Amino acid sequence: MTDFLNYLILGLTRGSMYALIALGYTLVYGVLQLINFAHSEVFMSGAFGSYLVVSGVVGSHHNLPWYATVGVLLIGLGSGAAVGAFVAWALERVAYRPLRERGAPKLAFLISAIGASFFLSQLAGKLFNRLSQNQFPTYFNANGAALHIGGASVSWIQLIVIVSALVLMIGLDRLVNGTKLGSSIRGVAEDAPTAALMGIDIDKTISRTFIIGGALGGAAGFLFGTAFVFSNTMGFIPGVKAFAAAVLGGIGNIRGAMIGGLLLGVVENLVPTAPWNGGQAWIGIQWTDVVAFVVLILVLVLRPTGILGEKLGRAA
Amino acid sequence: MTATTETPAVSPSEGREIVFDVNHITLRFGGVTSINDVSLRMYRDEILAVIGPNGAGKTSLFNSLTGVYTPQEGSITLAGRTGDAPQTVIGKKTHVINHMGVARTFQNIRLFPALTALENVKVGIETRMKAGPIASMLGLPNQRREERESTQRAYDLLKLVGLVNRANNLAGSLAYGEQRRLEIARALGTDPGVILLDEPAAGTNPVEKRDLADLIRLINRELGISVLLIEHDMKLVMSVADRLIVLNFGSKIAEGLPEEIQRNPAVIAAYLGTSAEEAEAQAEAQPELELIADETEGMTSLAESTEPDGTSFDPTTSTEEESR
Amino acid sequence: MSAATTDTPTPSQGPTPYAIKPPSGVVHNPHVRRFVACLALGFVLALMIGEQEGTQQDFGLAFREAVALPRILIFLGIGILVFLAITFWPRIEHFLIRPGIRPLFVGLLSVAVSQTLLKWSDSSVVGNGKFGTLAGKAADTPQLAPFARAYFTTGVAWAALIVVVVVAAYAIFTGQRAVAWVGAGLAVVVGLWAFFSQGRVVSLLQTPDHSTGALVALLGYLAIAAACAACALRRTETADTKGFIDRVFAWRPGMPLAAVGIVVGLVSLGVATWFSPQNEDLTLVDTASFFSGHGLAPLSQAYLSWLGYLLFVVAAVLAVLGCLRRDTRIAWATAVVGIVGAVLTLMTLYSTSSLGAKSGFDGASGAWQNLGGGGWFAAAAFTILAGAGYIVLSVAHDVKVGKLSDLGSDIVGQARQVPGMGKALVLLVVAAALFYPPTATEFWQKVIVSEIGIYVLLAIGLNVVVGWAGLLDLGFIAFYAIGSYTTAYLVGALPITPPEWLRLPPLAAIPFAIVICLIAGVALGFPTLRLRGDYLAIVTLGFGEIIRLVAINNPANFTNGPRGAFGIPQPSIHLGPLHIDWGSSSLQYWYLLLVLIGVTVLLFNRLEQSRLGRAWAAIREDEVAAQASGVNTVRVKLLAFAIGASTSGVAGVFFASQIGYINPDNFILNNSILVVAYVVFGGMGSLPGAMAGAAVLTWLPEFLKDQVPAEDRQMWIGAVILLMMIFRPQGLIPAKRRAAELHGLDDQPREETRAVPAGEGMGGGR
Amino acid sequence: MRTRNLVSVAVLGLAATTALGACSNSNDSGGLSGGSSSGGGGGATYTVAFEGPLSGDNAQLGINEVNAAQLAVDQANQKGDLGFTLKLLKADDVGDPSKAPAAAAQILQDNTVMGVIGPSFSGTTKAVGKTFGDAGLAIVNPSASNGTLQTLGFKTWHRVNPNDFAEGPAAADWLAKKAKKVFVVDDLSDYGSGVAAAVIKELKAKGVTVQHQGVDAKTTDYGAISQTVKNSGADAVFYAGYDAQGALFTKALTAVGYKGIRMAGNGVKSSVFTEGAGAAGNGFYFSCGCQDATVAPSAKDFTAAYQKMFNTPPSTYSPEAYDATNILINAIKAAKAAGSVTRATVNEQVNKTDYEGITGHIKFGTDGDLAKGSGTVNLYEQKDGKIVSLGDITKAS
Repeated sequence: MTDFLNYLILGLTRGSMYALIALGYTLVYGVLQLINFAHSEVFMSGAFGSYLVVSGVVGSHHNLPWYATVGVLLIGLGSGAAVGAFVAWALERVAYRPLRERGAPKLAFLISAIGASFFLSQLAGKLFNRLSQNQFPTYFNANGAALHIGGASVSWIQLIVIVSALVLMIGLDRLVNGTKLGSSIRGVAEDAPTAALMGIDIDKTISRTFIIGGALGGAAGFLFGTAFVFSNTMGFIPGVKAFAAAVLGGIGNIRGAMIGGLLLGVVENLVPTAPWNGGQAWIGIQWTDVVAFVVLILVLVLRPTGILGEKLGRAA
Repeated sequence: MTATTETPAVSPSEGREIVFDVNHITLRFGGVTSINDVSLRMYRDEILAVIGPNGAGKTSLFNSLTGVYTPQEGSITLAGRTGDAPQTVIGKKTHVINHMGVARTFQNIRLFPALTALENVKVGIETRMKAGPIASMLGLPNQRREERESTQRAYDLLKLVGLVNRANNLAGSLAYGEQRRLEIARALGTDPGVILLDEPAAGTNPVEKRDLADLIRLINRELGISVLLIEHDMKLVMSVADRLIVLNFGSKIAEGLPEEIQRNPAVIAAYLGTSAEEAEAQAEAQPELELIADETEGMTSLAESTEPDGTSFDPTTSTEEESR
Repeated sequence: MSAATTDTPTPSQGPTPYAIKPPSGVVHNPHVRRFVACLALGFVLALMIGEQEGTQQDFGLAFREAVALPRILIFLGIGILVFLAITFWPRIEHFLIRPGIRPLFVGLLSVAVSQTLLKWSDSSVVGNGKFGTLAGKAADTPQLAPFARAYFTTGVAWAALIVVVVVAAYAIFTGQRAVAWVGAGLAVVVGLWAFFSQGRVVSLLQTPDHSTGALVALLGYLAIAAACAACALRRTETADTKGFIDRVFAWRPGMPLAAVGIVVGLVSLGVATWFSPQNEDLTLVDTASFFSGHGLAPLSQAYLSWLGYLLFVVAAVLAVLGCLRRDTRIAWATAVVGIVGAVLTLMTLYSTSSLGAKSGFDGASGAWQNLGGGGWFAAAAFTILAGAGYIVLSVAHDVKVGKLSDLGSDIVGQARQVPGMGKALVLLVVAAALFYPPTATEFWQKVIVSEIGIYVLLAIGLNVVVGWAGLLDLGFIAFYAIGSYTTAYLVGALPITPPEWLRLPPLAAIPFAIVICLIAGVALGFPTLRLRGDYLAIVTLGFGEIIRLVAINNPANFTNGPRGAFGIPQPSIHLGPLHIDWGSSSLQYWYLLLVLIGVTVLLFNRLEQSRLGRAWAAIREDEVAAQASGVNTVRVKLLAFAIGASTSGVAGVFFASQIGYINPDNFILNNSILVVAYVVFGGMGSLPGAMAGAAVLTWLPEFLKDQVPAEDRQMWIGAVILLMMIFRPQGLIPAKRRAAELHGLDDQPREETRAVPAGEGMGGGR
Repeated sequence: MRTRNLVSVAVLGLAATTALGACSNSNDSGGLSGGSSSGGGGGATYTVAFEGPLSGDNAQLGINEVNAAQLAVDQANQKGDLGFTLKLLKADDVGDPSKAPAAAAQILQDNTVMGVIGPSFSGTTKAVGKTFGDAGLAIVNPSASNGTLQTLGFKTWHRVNPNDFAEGPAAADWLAKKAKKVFVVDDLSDYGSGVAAAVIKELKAKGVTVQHQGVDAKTTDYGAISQTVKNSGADAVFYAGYDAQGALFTKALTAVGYKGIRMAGNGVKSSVFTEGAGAAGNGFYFSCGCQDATVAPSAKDFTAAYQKMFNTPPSTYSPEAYDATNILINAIKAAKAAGSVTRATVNEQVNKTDYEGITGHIKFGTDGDLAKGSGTVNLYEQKDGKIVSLGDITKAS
């Protein structure tokens, strides 16, 4: 049981990050019906941006008192979100809007995004470095146990990741379902031409959707960098996984992305390790990605539009 | 007017071959019932029109007949071409039903806009052909023969619908009425025993409507294809249909000869009494009818002037070209 | 800039959802926006250009260097220049539509590129081989002829370019014909000056040279000369390049090809190197005297001394005559003489090189070795001349069957509809594919085989799935892997070896790979075909990853895990009297690959025109309508998957046996994504487009190797892809069926179709 | 229309910038040297080539190596006693076997190249070993460690680093003394799986219970594997992979509170590991068939020179690449002394190498691998953020 909880917590941590990134994919998909392949680089730039800001503001002190740690987290999340939002906004302006104005075929958007993705990730590598591991200074004892649940311990960083992700996701849900901006996003997602006739500014709504998705991705970048390491190529794998998570939940569906992300994280950690199997590994961690993709394919074969179906903002 | 004189009897007992036999079908989407316990029979060689206000379930009925939707209850059997044994339609895929002899057009035109008009028709024709990818890649003789045949037949069909001079234009670049006709040609290409036309006159002008009526009769009388028609334009319906079925809110409310339907109180209620919008639409449609009557004379010569287009086409040219 | 988006919401104006709003307020002032955008452009350029400087210690060093004060101003200045150019475009524009302006621009760009980016020498003495380096050294070399030294003196080359361009531009802008003639003469002189200066350097260095810099410079100057000529001979005051091209191609179909053939032939017979072992650089004349009396086969000796010239002259005269008089008999003769000439050239090349090696002339190393470009150019020239004859014949045939009503009268303003132009381009590409690689350096030969060629084949396969059937496949490389591993298994390079009776040579693995990939394609396709576009994308992506991960995780010790399969033999053919063994020479593989690509293209071209091709287009355009028209969408989609997959499998067989060693790293997700990018970049659904896209994007990183820091290449490629999609989303060579889709169907001119359905729909026109 | 104009303007701008850049091209002095470049006259130029990943995901490893090679070449030129000019040609293969042939062709077409340092990986070596062999060009691997390379019949192949079968079993023997149950984790790479296989084989031979799983090298989340290692109750864990991932792994192991012995091979022993792992890396053991580059006197000079030249300390496989380069340089010198410098004579001289390098004493066996017994495998441990040598692993307690 303890083992099971341990893996579950690991899975939830990973899944929270997938979910945060997946939201970016799903939001953009909702309004444009396009896979924003460059979203992984939004995530990456969030990590770099927050590092620059945090290390600039706080410096490389170690083991700060708790109130300063909270400050660092807020600054990091905020700056990551800001940088992510800016990059996503710029991305929409440069890589999407001109194509939209030309009525380009759908695949052209995908390729444009792939081009932008190469460009951004390598530009970051050129400007900063191409090391596979950059680390945030150890501002606090991230791996110290924060609380214990039934014999399993949750470390501070896990707690922070899960809680921040939850807060951000709840915030997003409120934003989309409870504000004017949210209703215009939903309007565009449902039926853009009609929304335009109702006086919703399509361009602006799309821009803002990118900004919101980018902010979440950037914040996830900060969390990822704090929990693990960051580099100019860090976006690719989490990006693919988050995309898978978004599709798993039903792309274009916000709650679907959250559920898909968490589910994928948990499945990845539980299935290969099989903690219910009495400590006897079932297939081994090298099969993690295979498990993830097989689950994805099975779900899609059984439910071709994902777990929750694909309407933005629709609960189920 | 000659159409009405040949009106078939309504009674099924007369032993006419049944094309579609629909028994008590019900189709639901979530909580919404789109078709509610509808039964109908369609006979060989007749022009049967399905009318009803918007949202009455007409297109859903078409989609159920062609396998796009599967009704939750009831049965549908089909004898597509003359002499076919009746087979169930429920659970069959759209293309299988098409192969059983059912062709259709769509309410909102669904052509392949990036293919030429000729290619659009050929897509329909070629689903009846056999040459596989390997034969195509190697250009085997039977494939070349099929290709020639399909081109020839496509030109013939385009000629039938008056689009020969548009053969090599992209379908998407055709005018609205031309697209409607091209869709019919594509449907005819699949060699159907019955053709389902979903509002073929929507968005067309009076002249085109008249041509369309002629075309529908031609398809029915000359090609011997049964026609199932959804149409809002009452004048068109009344002039071509042998028999009418009226749907409202997913249920059949009337069935009979055109003149019977025109007098049917339930139908009048459905059209005029159920909603103010429908009544308005009716009222607006009225002056249009008069307009048509007025202009018909003058338009005739213009319409006829477009006819000879087909004659300028030289079939030998196309076949040689296609054989290359 | 972000203020621009947070302005007060304005109600949408048009009925179209994505309409662009008219500007309002200061931040919406188009000039302000454009200015900021241009400054941003300059800023990004500043970040992109420069050395890789990031270090582990100093995180932001490169960034600070990039935006350091004097430097950033230059780039911001560029941004401002761009802004000014756009803003004042209407004033400049009417100068820029004058006759000759485009060739002038092309010429200027070519010379500038040749003197900045391209190599002028392959000798290791010249460092990176670029113009600047070469010039620096050449100017200090007293042995060099004075005229050559003068050209390489610092600044002279650039000054000469500027003078030529200024004269030409002056002539074009003012329209003075006399000045234009002066400019043309000047351009030719300077071009030849550059070309022969470099020639002197090459003969001084005595190493074989494959550099293209001087040639490109010469072509650039010739373009400038043509610009001046166009200005001097102009009949209107506005340029009509397209009309000009149409007129040239329509005047006498085949004539442009004949002209190209003659130019290539003259270069080959006159100045190019025919035999260059270690220290020699022999032209055709030299080669003839070099081998005379050494027992060369008589036919080859005759070719070297007189027959070659004779054949060329005959072929050239026949080609010109045939084109001029549109005479099918002369055209037949041209084709025959051209082919005979090409074959004789190849025979001569073989006998000279093998005799040279046998006699050990100056370290000559073997048959087909030590040949300069000359012989290959000659072969290309003969082929092209034969092609001119073929064009005449094919156009005549088209006229006979009524496809073209009359020669030259079918010009409707679109270059591709000019009779014979498409075929002429195809012929040029074929000639280049056949005869360019032998003249390239070993490195480029290898790149052509193991990068460009293989990815062209993969792109052809993926084009079926993505371009024709409209199914987004992000796991395409999986089939490549399956093809490779099938080969590895069948030749016994995996831990689990096949039974003895199944053990096969690599090329015999092709049918097995095709079948297994067909099955894999169907296996992937079947459960997933219900899925729509983007779902299909992630499922195929997952499939690709699963295949790779399974190869890594090595179940049942089948794949040998990450260590891969080593020792896959090189291909060989032993069929009756035919014995071919592929060794380590890239060229051999290139011709094998060319056969594979050629066959695939021919077959697929037919397929696109067949009922299956139309069915694919139908399901891509509207699946429901396709079903209602009786198209069995499942079958058609499965066929697309299977046919695409088997092409990929063939590429896999070739790859495995060419490289001899495979491991799972060859089959990463990134490669799948890249192939999709190649196809879309080239033009989705267009066979030539997909090939061109793959060729350009695989060539580009190798070219960029010498231009930018190696690690930045992917960044530049990303930028190129991005720009391409922004400015030309339909790709390099768009498919006709797709192009229509993109431009918006309502924009299509409602031109009345010609009485006879000419050239458009069917046949080889597209 | 407007956008098309914009493109042309942008292109013009780009062309102008490149032109500007090119005007300032370096004009290094010295004219074109006439005459043949082969044949070994005084003042001739010879080139050693480096083939490895200089871009892409594995670029760091290639840069570590090419820097060392550059240092060796520069030092040789500065000494002034060569009698020829030495150049370094860098060929980038991105670490990808499918790109290695092109890189090899780039090297082969330059006929001043007399030897190759690299390719950096076993995979790339397998892809081009035969090509170089057929051309008679000597190759000296600084980091390809696959234990089967020497058996593949590459005619001109050499290697200065110990292979998996030398390092792995030594580590396994040491572990077998300490632990009854060992968990082996590899990074699913060519290198990692090779090392893991060698270690597992030896451990099993010693009767140790072994569990084995893999984690993709691109993963950053080592939570699950660490939890699994802890749950398995293994006394020791051996990581077969590279430094950056090793650092992440050890941090994750510390986070879940794993207390057993942690060990890895040569691929992990580097400053990247110590910096990445920080305090979590303390107590981590390494087996390495190399001398301690920070302790050995010759290596100290190298470290200082490297630090000075590249502003960063030498890292994984830098010392090996430095030795490999020097072996080639010495071979060219010897060939020149013996009369003629050709690819064949240089290869002969490389075969005869007997060289005291900074990574140890280097002598090649007939198969091109390090001669048996010429390398000792040492044990290292990270203590207080520094890697210190504990001496010969066979004798270490």
